[in-house]
Amino acid sequence: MLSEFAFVGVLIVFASLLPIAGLGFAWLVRPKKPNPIKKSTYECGLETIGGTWVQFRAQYYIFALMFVVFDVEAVFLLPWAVAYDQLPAYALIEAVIFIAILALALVYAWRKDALRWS
Amino acid sequence: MLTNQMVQILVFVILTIMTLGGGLGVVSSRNLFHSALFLVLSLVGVVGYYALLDAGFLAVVQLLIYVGAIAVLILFAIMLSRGLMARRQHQRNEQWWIAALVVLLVFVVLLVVLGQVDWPVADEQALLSPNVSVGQLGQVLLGPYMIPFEVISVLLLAALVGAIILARET
Amino acid sequence: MGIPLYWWLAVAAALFCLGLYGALSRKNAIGVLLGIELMLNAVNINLVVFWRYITPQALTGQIFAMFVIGIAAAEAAAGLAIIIAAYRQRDTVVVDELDMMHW
Amino acid sequence: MEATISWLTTLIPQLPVPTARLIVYVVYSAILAFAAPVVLVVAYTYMERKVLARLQDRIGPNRAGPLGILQGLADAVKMLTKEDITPAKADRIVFNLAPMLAVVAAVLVFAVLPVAPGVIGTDLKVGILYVVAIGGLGELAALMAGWSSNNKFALIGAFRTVAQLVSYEIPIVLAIITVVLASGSMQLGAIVAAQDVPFLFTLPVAFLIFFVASIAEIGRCPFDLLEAESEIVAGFHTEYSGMKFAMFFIGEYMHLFSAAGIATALFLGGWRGPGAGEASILGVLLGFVYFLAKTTLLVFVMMWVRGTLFRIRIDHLLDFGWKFLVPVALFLLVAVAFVLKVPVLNSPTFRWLGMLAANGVVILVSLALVVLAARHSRSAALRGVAGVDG
Repeated sequence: MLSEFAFVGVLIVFASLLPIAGLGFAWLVRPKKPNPIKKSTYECGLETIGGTWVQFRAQYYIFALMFVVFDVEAVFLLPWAVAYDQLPAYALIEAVIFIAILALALVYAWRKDALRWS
Repeated sequence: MLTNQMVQILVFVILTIMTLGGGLGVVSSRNLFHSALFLVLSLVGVVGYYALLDAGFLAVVQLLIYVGAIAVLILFAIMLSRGLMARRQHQRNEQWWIAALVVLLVFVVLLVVLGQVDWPVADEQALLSPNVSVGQLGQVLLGPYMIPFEVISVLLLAALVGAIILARET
Repeated sequence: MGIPLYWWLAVAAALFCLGLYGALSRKNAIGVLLGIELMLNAVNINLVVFWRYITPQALTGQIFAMFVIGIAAAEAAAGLAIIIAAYRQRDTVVVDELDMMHW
Repeated sequence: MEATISWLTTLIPQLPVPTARLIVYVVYSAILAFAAPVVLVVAYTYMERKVLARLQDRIGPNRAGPLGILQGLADAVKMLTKEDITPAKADRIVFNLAPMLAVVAAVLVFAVLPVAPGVIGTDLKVGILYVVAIGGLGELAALMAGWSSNNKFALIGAFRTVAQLVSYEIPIVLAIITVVLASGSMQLGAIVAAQDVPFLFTLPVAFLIFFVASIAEIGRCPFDLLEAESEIVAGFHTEYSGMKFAMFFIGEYMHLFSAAGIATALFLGGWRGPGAGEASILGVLLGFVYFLAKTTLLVFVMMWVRGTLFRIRIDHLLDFGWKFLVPVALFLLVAVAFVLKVPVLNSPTFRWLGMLAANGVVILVSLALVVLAARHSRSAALRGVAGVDG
């Protein structure tokens, strides 16, 4: 009994050989003449002022949050969608309730302006 | 000649190195961002475990939710709390060695206890053909587990509402 | 399955203990959360292993693992939001310094 | 794949089946991981330049070889011989891992792409969810690249890229659930087999949502904010040069192909067409030709879009995803689920017509709502102006 993922395993090995081969070959043929100016951080030729860790807006986090919630809901909807033809009619109602609660989350975020990029 | 069992054991060993090595990185790395990346490594190992255990749907769900969603959320949160990265502070609290002792004790006890239990392993025939498809999962999810199924969406709604209230800039 | 059940249980126990150590020893709240994620995963491995070895015809193990993953997502979302809010209020995420609950 | 394995074992009878399987897997993996990326990148960059040039009334590459056909080769040599700079302040290990992860993630999608009848790496039972899940590794690569560069532009670029990717993944997943609902399977082979009438005709709204969101997922114009040179230099790969930059570039073009390929499998009937089938070598080849033709057509449309539309602003981009695509996709999902449970629609033809009708209703209702909302906001704006004047 061989897992259906066996091919994915073989492919991972080969897929990681591709960048290794590419980078390795480039390492052989490319010029290597580093100097401090080349290795400085790119900022239109000027040195970076202050640290890289400027304060980011929590807005980014809210989008990631919405994504996590919808992703989990999608994972629970997929078995429903696969089994849908074998399920009795009330499965539609169950799923509609599920999706309605999901839509409620979207409406809440929308009303609270959490989705606005200001 | 490679037998099926040898391949399975080889894969198991590689995945264990990934999972436990990643876990070790999570708790020992001084840089939080590296910690989170080690967590991803560990979780990808768990994806492999599920694939090896013939739980294909769970393997992909683990990859989607943990690696694709939760890990991104954690990395965002780390980047949002800016000063953490720059400050090279101690990552361990003062009681870490007590924690280490306790955890070591727990581990030894677990190993001994798990070894003594006589697990009611299913018979050979049942082990060969684990009989679970995504369609069956769906039927059970909308049948006997209907209430938890709906509750999950309520839970997620609650988590979202709470998190938006907390994380919004006022 | 070519792998003894005990190996799986030992690996899950090791992962759980690593997570426990992380959750107990980290100063940083996000570090604590990472440890908790490891522990949840160890539990999930056990659920799937028990399904595979002991009740391969029943679906309970997989369904439970799915619920655990869903709950872990909700936990991470809310937990990280609390950490971000605490960071904004107190400019720290060191657990020992976050003591606004006991006044 | 199974057909090839049994063919190999009949060709060399003393070959055990596991060994034959390993040989077939290794050969197909090598094709997917080495030949396919090189051919795809060379062919599609050439095509893109030519198409864009025509759209802009130019000629495009015409120096290297006849009709500039060797331009891709010239670029490859240039990439290889470029100096590769790692910034002094970068986190070296993560900085080097990020481009590798980007390429690996792009290759892994190919494993479940049904390119011809019976030719698919592994027809996973959860194939389409696997494609979405692998996409998450791309987000991770972007975050790793942006963080490890230790550069503000790269970091902001990574943030924006990931915000965009996660926002458009949801409409994609919802459109996929609609297709799964209609075909009753997540297996790509089964989804192709279910399309006696391609889902493009029975679920056109799902196709549009999927296609538009796919363009955003691969970060092409009009959703190419991450390469907004005037704002954030070159996005998360600002600090990358030489071969490491080429890795991101290769990954991007492979994503272009796999996005079009998945759309073909989900909505255009995959390799299906007159004469294609698993029975004969000719049928398989014909199927491969149909698949390539349909996929290239979709790629062409994406290039056409790039040559025609302008870049949209990030707030509009996120609004479009969350406030338009997601609600429409949810509505569509419910409408299609409803139609499939109507008892009268039991025969296949009625099922298709019913789904089409559901799509029509969704289009009409959402357009009406958009028009109403636009009118509302316009009159609100007018009232605001009048208030200031009065």
